[in-house]
Amino acid sequence: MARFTTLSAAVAELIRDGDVVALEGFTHLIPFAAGHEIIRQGRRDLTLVRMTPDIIYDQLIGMGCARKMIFSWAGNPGAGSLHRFRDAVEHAVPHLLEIEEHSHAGMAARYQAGASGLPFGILRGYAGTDLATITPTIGWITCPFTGENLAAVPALRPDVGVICAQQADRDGNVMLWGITGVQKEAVLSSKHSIVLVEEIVDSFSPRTNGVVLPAWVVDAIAVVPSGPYPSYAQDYSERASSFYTYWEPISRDRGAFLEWMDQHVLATTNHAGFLESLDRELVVETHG
Amino acid sequence: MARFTTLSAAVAELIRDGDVVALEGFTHLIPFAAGHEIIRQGRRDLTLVRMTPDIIYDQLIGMGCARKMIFSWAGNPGAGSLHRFRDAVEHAVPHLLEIEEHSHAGMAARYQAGASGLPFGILRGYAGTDLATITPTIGWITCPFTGENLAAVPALRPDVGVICAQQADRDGNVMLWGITGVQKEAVLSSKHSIVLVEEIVDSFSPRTNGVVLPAWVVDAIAVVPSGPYPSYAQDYSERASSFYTYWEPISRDRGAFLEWMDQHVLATTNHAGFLESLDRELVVETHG
Amino acid sequence: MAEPGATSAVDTWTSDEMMTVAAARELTNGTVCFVGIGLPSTAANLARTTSAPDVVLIYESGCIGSKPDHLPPSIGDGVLARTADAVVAVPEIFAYWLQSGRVDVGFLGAAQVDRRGNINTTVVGDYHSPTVRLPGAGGAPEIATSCGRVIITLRHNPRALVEKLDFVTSVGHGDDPDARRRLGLPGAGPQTIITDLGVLRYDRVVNEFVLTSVHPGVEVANVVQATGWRLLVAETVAQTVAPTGDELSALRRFAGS
Amino acid sequence: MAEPGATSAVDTWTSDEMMTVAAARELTNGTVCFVGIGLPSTAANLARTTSAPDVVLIYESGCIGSKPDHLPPSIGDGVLARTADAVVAVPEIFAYWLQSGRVDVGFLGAAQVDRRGNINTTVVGDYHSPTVRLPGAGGAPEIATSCGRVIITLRHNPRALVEKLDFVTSVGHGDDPDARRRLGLPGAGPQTIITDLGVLRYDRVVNEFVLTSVHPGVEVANVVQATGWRLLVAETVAQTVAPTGDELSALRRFAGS
Repeated sequence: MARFTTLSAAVAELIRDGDVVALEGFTHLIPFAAGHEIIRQGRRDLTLVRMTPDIIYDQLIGMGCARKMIFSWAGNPGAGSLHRFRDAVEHAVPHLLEIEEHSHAGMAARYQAGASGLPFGILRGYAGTDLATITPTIGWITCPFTGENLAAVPALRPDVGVICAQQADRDGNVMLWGITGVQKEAVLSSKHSIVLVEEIVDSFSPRTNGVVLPAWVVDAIAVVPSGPYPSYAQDYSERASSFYTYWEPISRDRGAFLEWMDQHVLATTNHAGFLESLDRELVVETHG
Repeated sequence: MARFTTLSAAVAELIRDGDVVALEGFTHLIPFAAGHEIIRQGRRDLTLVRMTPDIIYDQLIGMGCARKMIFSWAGNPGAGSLHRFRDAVEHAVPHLLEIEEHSHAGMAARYQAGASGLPFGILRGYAGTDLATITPTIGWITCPFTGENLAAVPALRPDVGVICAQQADRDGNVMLWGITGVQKEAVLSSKHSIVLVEEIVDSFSPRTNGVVLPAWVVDAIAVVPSGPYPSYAQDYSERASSFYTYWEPISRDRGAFLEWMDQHVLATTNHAGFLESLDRELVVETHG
Repeated sequence: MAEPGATSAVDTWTSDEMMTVAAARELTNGTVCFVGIGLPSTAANLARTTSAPDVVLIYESGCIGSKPDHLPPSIGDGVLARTADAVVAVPEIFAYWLQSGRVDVGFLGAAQVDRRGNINTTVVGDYHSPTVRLPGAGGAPEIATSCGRVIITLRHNPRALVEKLDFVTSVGHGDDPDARRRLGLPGAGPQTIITDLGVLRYDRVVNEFVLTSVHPGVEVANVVQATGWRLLVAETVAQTVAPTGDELSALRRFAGS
Repeated sequence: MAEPGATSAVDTWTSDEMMTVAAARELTNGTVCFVGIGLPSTAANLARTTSAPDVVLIYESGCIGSKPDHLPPSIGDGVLARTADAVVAVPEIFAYWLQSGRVDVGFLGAAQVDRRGNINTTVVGDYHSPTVRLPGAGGAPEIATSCGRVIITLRHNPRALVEKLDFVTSVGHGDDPDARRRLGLPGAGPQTIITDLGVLRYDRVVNEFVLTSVHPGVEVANVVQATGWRLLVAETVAQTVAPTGDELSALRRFAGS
């Protein structure tokens, strides 16, 4: 049953060294603030799961929090590479990062299987690719009715799923809308879940693609305005695209990266402090 | 691409003798008017697919339109049996009805597989039941990762899917909301689709559990106010529960059934005529 | 079992009301409950409006956390969607909410039940030439598979509680105490059968349902006689607490409005 | 290819603009198109705002029928959801919309492509010790599997159009004309490669991509030299019609706004 708490308390309580953690979000509603808090609390040996790891996973990797990443597309969307991820995979800096990679369709099927309590999911994919060779979590299965050969992928069951949503109500029900990605599946497949919301409201309004997660499938809710920054929360903020390009040269240089993380993440105590530490023009146009 | 037409023209064009037809609806938004039109046009040898066949399927069976039914729960919800269905199965009246029965979870998985372009779906179910013995479309599959044995069911791919929705916009996009059952899957798994709507609107509003089907996955749209009667369209009408109890003694007696069908369906030319033919108190409280 | 409260019992109630009240008392606060049509829906809503306000009702029509103010005649009435915390598609309710193991209690009715809680809702007589064709499986097989535990409710007579089912629609405990594990059924299966005469509870050691409680005015012998198999009776058979005035007025207000 | 219209070409445009315009011309009205980030999104929206107003754009973020009024920098910007006919969850977009075979055209970029339209977006060098780690598969393998046909766009140079891929992320035509059937890939696979130098089309008989068109100012020899395999050249190589003024102004307005 959902409890209202602070992000810092939720991370301290629910995320442990060595956990499998999915901070999900598909461009929209990415839980940046939660990633920063994990870095502040110095978690180690995490297995990071996400379809589209972007800057926040790059930061977690660069700061040495991750042992392994399970993913399908790792990039800085519209801006370039994840340089800290590349440094880990290409040069084992700061240390070796184990990777397990799939396609988007495969990852989506894995989350669906996890949310459905099934041991695996099926899809038409991977046939003829080298992914099927290098990823041990790709298997094959034959349709008992048609004989067609299909790909099978094991369920994802993270220890903790972390998402952002726009709203919670006072009973702890959570609502998100717009592009909702695999966030419902990330929560329902995980053993525990943390939800960051923009605000608490008395009641929800109907919304396009509105997804409500009842309070009893959520563990912790933290009110973190602009928690997705530089990602966004539809009807609350816009995506800070300029941050993604701003980040490119910083992340490219490990020294610049570490200095930036020291100044903006480690030296701040929470997300409000992080936002204040940034140059105003990076934030104000998109996140008020 | 959706064309606006009449229900009668849509049935004449898209539904043929011998077709596999799914008129879906889960208590809410049941396409009664479409079933009546199929009866008026005298279709034969249909395979009727539906999770919850109710009065309208009973009427199609009693009028001799069906060769086979694929289903998971056949009853008059809250009121009793489907007597025409029972007469067909117990006494081959008006003729033998072939049946293929599943559980709800199995039918849902079959529709999902159809909508997903997969040959089969999987679920944890059927193990130890006699359903697995008498239904040839239940198979078994072993998880390649855990060795768990799961049930497999073949995809449903009806020739025609028929649903009711609340609204279409002028471009032929369709919106339904509230309890939406497996209607999205029924349309997306079928080769062709017919949608009955309450009205055409300039634009859609966000709704709780709002489902929009883009115009290009729909074949025909017919405006049929109260098309689901005695079922309902949320925010347009209420379920006419009294009709379901009123129907019980009529359907019990084959003579009374045929007389009623003659008077209210065959002797009327469309759904408006059908509604007018009924005693006013059956209709007016729930469907204005 | 929830405390029936301090209000004194009233004299006049039907055996169906007793059955509903007894079923409602099985639900404690916070229980997530998969609710079928008819008595289960009435019992779950009675619990919600009396002893267990935070019970969560899930309907197979896709409504999660419905809080209807009157008894809906079907599992898909508008009031269930309008009062729900969330409404989802039917494939989702079975995959993400039931099969996932998120539901604590499933309520099932039955045309026939056997001593191991296996259920028939498909046919009376031979499948291919039935005496009575019943509605069929609906959600029951997977409710019996995946819920934490199952409560069965039905009217007590020898044609309903039978020595041998005509058809196994939903599995209770199969033929032996190990059957569920062997078949890969994750839930604990049926634990309680509540009838209009009394309450039977599953005893794993003997692998069958045992009479543990009779409703007021019912003798143990009545129940044994109304059962189609040689019913085992607990050493001490309790008398079910009669419906309290609070329970009855809530039930009647809810069902009548 | 859509008619470029009667407006006369203008003199100054970049080779990337030519590539985008050529890609946009591949889309006819009503085409359902699965759109990736970057050039594909630009090209599809250019088509939508010029020659093919009824092209349907599907983004893997779950947006169906988006009609953005400016070029979104990512595939998940708010403008895509706000202007969509429908927004669905990501598992649904891959299962119900892509895998189901409902998409006519998939656009793919590539770090490396070979003569049979197989694509690498995973690594340069050895997988376990890569020279360059690329973003990975994303939606590409199943776009290549299930779309009616695939259009590949990339900048033309010998490190991109290669004799042998370092890694097969997405299958084009495998090793032989029968590979797709044998692997169970229902779509027709890549039919067109559009680069900043010209257009290559898949020829089933020779089972490889053949140069069929060069962009204005490009010689066939330039293209052959910029290709990492021995490029086959069609008997008659057309010259791509230069971007029209209408196309360029729409492209610049859209990308710049």
